Amino acid sequence: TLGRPPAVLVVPATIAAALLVLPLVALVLDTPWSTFLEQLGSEPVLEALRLTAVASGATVVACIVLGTPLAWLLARVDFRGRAILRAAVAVPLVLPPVVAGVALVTALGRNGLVGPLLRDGGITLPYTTGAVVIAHTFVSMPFYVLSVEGAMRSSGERFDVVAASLGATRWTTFRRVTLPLAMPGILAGSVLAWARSLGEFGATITFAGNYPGTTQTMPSLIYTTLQGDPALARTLSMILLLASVVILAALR
Amino acid sequence: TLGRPPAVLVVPATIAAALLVLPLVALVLDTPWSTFLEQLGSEPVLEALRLTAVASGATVVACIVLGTPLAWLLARVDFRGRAILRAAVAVPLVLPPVVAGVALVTALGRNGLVGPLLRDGGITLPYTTGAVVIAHTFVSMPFYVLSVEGAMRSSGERFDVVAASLGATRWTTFRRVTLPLAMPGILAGSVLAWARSLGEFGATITFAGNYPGTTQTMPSLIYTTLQGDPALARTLSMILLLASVVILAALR
Amino acid sequence: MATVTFKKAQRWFPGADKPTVPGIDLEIRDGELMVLVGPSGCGKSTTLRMLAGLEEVNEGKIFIGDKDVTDLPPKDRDIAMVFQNYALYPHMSVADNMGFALKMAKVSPEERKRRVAEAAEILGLTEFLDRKPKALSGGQRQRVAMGRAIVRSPQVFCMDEPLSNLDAKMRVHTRTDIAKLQADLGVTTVYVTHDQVEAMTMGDRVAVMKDGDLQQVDTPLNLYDKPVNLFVAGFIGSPQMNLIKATANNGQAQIGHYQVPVDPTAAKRMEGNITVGVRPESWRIVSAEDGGLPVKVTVVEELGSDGFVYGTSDVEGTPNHIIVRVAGRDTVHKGETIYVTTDPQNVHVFDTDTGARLSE
Amino acid sequence: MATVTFKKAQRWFPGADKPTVPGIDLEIRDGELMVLVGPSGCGKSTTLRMLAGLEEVNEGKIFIGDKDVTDLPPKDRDIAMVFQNYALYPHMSVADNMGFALKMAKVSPEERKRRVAEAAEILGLTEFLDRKPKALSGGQRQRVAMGRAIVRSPQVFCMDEPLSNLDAKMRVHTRTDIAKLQADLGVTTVYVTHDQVEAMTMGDRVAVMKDGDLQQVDTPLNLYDKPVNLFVAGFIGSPQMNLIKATANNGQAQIGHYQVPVDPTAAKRMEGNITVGVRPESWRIVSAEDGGLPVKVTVVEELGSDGFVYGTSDVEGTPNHIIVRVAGRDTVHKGETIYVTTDPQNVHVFDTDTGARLSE
Repeated sequence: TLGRPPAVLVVPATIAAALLVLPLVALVLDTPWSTFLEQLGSEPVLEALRLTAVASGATVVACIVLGTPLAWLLARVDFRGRAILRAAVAVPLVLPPVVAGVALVTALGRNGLVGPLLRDGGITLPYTTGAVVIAHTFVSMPFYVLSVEGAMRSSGERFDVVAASLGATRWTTFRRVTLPLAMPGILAGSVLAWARSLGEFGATITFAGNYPGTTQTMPSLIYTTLQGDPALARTLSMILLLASVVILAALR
Repeated sequence: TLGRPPAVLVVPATIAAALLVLPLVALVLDTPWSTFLEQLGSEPVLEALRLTAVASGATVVACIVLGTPLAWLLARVDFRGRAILRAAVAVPLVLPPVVAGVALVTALGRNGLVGPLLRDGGITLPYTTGAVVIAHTFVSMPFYVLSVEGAMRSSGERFDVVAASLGATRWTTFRRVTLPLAMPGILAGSVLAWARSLGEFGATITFAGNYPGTTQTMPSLIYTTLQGDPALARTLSMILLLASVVILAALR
Repeated sequence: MATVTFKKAQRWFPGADKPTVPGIDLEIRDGELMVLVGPSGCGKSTTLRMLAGLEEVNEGKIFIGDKDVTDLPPKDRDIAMVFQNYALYPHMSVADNMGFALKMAKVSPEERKRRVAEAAEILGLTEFLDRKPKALSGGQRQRVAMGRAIVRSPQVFCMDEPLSNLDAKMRVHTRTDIAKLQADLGVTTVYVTHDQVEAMTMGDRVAVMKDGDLQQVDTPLNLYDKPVNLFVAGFIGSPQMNLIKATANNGQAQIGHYQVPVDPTAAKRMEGNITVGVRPESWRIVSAEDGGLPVKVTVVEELGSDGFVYGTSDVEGTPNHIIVRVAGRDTVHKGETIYVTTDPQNVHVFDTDTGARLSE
Repeated sequence: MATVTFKKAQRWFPGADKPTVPGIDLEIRDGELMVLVGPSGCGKSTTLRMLAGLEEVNEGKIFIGDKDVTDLPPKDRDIAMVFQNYALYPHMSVADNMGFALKMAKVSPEERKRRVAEAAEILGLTEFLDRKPKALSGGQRQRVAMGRAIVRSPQVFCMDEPLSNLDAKMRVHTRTDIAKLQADLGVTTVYVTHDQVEAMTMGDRVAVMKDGDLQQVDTPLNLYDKPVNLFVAGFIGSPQMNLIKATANNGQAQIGHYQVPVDPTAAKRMEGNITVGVRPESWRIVSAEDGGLPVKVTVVEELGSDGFVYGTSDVEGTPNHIIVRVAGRDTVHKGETIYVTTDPQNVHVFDTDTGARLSE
């Protein structure tokens, strides 16, 4: 009831909306729906689907197991260097994925900082599925940690303080109070990490390569397929678009 | 003063922190600092730097000009389909970049939905710098719009209501009240959009390709360089890492 | 300056199963300060927002003076709003905040400056004109919000809980300031609050609302002395009026063995289940032999200026909580039983089922 | 149950340029309800948190009974906290919230159930035991928070503004409930609030704090009747005590032409610039000839039970704001000038420079 929106705002807003929505609509319209399921049956597609599922699943598990304690530490413990660590954790959020890949090669590659150490221990990472999981975890974990840390901060220390005043140890407080209260953040963070992992392309192709069966995830396969078989590329893209819509719905 | 943090939390937190920090440290240590400036002087590097600057600058301008009105519409005007439009705007946030590229090809490519229309109008997009800007805008604008919409919502409608009750038209209210109050969100959104644009790889290489001088931005160049000249790749990565750190600092 | 008239004005939010305000009829006089008061969700803010043009009016009409404003946008209604959170523009100085309406009206800069300075003088804000709102205290911000409204010289002020962001002491202070200012300016004002003390102290008249309906529109003292129903009786006054269930029998009201003195009008009208209301300050402590209502004391609150005795009166198995205001100090102690009574003119009798007042 | 003793307990936040609490000395008796009251930032909450073990004690000691708890973690102090926002666990039922401390203490489920049921009975929460906190009203949540503390049977309750999230009516109701419960249980309680009405009505004794220092520790009525300094005089009581600048001359206190009646002790001690304090209810209205203090009436507030007259008394160029409580109705009107005086025993005389009390 404040009056009609002025055209000088409505027109550019419409252009912006069109730019964002049109490509999605085009993808939905041009997907070869009649041969959709049939196309999914081929060996390289199945392999990429399986690998994507495994890598993103392992990434989410790694985020929960390692990222939850890190989020707790950042939210609840006052230690020297906390501000710096919090900033460092956020860096991969804005770091270009290709740069993340280069950094991973530099650290864990054959001639990297700790790569020779790993090799001496019998572990070779680059161009393996393990490399895919590490690349995904590196780029996805910051989303998870910031989401969980935010949830822990917003629920506030007062719940912990009450638990302490009622006789609970710090570990009991974490299990019985902090963790259940941060559950919405943990779920949201897991979905975000999963989404980031599902779409990972730059860091993976740089650090782990693009080998069918071991490191070729869905985005890499789509990239590879687009020149030769654009219809298949659209089918595969459609699957990830659907996953994205599901993810967005889950986040609400 | 709630007691010492338990080891069962500190140990996994340390592993997580190491995983996130180590690759960054490795990159900093292994960058060939002695030849840093010299390496930047080569023609392909300068071209990629120039192209990245132009594309990300144009992207930010496009976000501000088109995204601000869209954010206002989503935050302030109650129209049918607002919830759907808001969800659609968020899709590119979680959409894998490669899929974004495929969607752009499907819509604007030579044989795409509106590609022929554009060609009849004398515009060819794929594999041009224009395509790079459109790809960057598509993936960056959601960050901008959500940031500005959030700022406009959190400042709240009450400021607009007061302006209306004091005799201001809707357009005057937008200029004199809404826009200045949303300025922190506009700045943060611009920085986010710029960061996303700077690191864009998947959508660009899929939609616009990887041609030196027209579509080869920094991430594409780094990807191309890593196999042949890893030292140069690290130097270029280092530049983007520094940009990321600057971006993070700006966001605080 | 003008009257304000609501004619069966209705607001029904889309999708709600009943109207928030089913249809309000209210006439506010020129220059009057009318307070809308009620518990949260009673529709008082919605009513104010309809007047300001911020909520659609689904049925009925609203007039400011003789002008039908029902369908006018807010900017054309010649009103000024003051909000709970003030909504001062943080990017503008105090002077620019106060002059905003004049800028919108394309008043010349000199004239604007003059009128802002004038209002700042009245409100004691002259020395703060160049500051940003965040450099002010809560009370000062409140005054800037008032100033922004005053400078417009509107026909009607619309104030939505303008004191609720202030602390208790500041609130007491500011409510007298606003009441004085409004009286001096003589601008018709509609003031919304949930606080009955503000309503009592500020309003020329007070409109008590509940569930979207007006319960009583009257002067503060009439609301206090002659509440028309149980809701108004319980809502106005703090500590609240003692409301005790009783039975009427041949013009006698009985609470257990205690016979309540009632006025003749009530004696004639009352029947069956009634509720008897007595304000805490209307009780007198009497001796056991004088046949008062027995009250077992549970807590004694000494405020310095007054004391309040809280107790229970066990009648027919249902304990009634009784509050008695006492003047002296240290006269009543926890655990004692005291006997209280009152006089017919201080007893409010209500029908328990309809809630309607039966006393004169 | 135990005493609580602060011995020069200090809290200095890292990086602050002065201590928040420089060193507090306070003895709280076994079973006593001690209220810490003061404006925000006075260090009252910090003092409570030191007792609870949530803030480090930088110097000095704190004892609960004979036990030095200065360096014990909160879980080993045998205290229970009740917070302003309750901090009920939203993922647990009311019963699990209340039984949390017993679970931590590894009390058997049967015993736990019994003790929770017992506390729920006392607090009237029996029917809500299976609900989640979000399904409760504000007042019920407050009682669950109380119950969680009670079930622990601690030596000391620490309550940090437990009523400030309730609305005005609920607050009046709940404060008598808490005071009664505390008296029945007899558990030593430290209660922090910024609201002087809560302090007056609930405390066995009240400690008034300002800038980290105790100003006065006394019973509520002593604080009201004999405030030791200007701060306490202005802080306790609402509306606040009239504090008027005056000059002392040979045992006479003058405000303009008005000679203030003062008690002999004050008459002997006072000199130079003094401040005279009179509570609003201690004024008497007299006729002009009787030589009272002239007050020009600006606002009259009729609350129904009482009235307050706000006015200014123009003396030596500086207007003093004067508040007078009047009993009758409609006796004083805006714009009139009334004359007020009082009696020596109702006059508080303070040294204007040091703030110290000079009256008896």
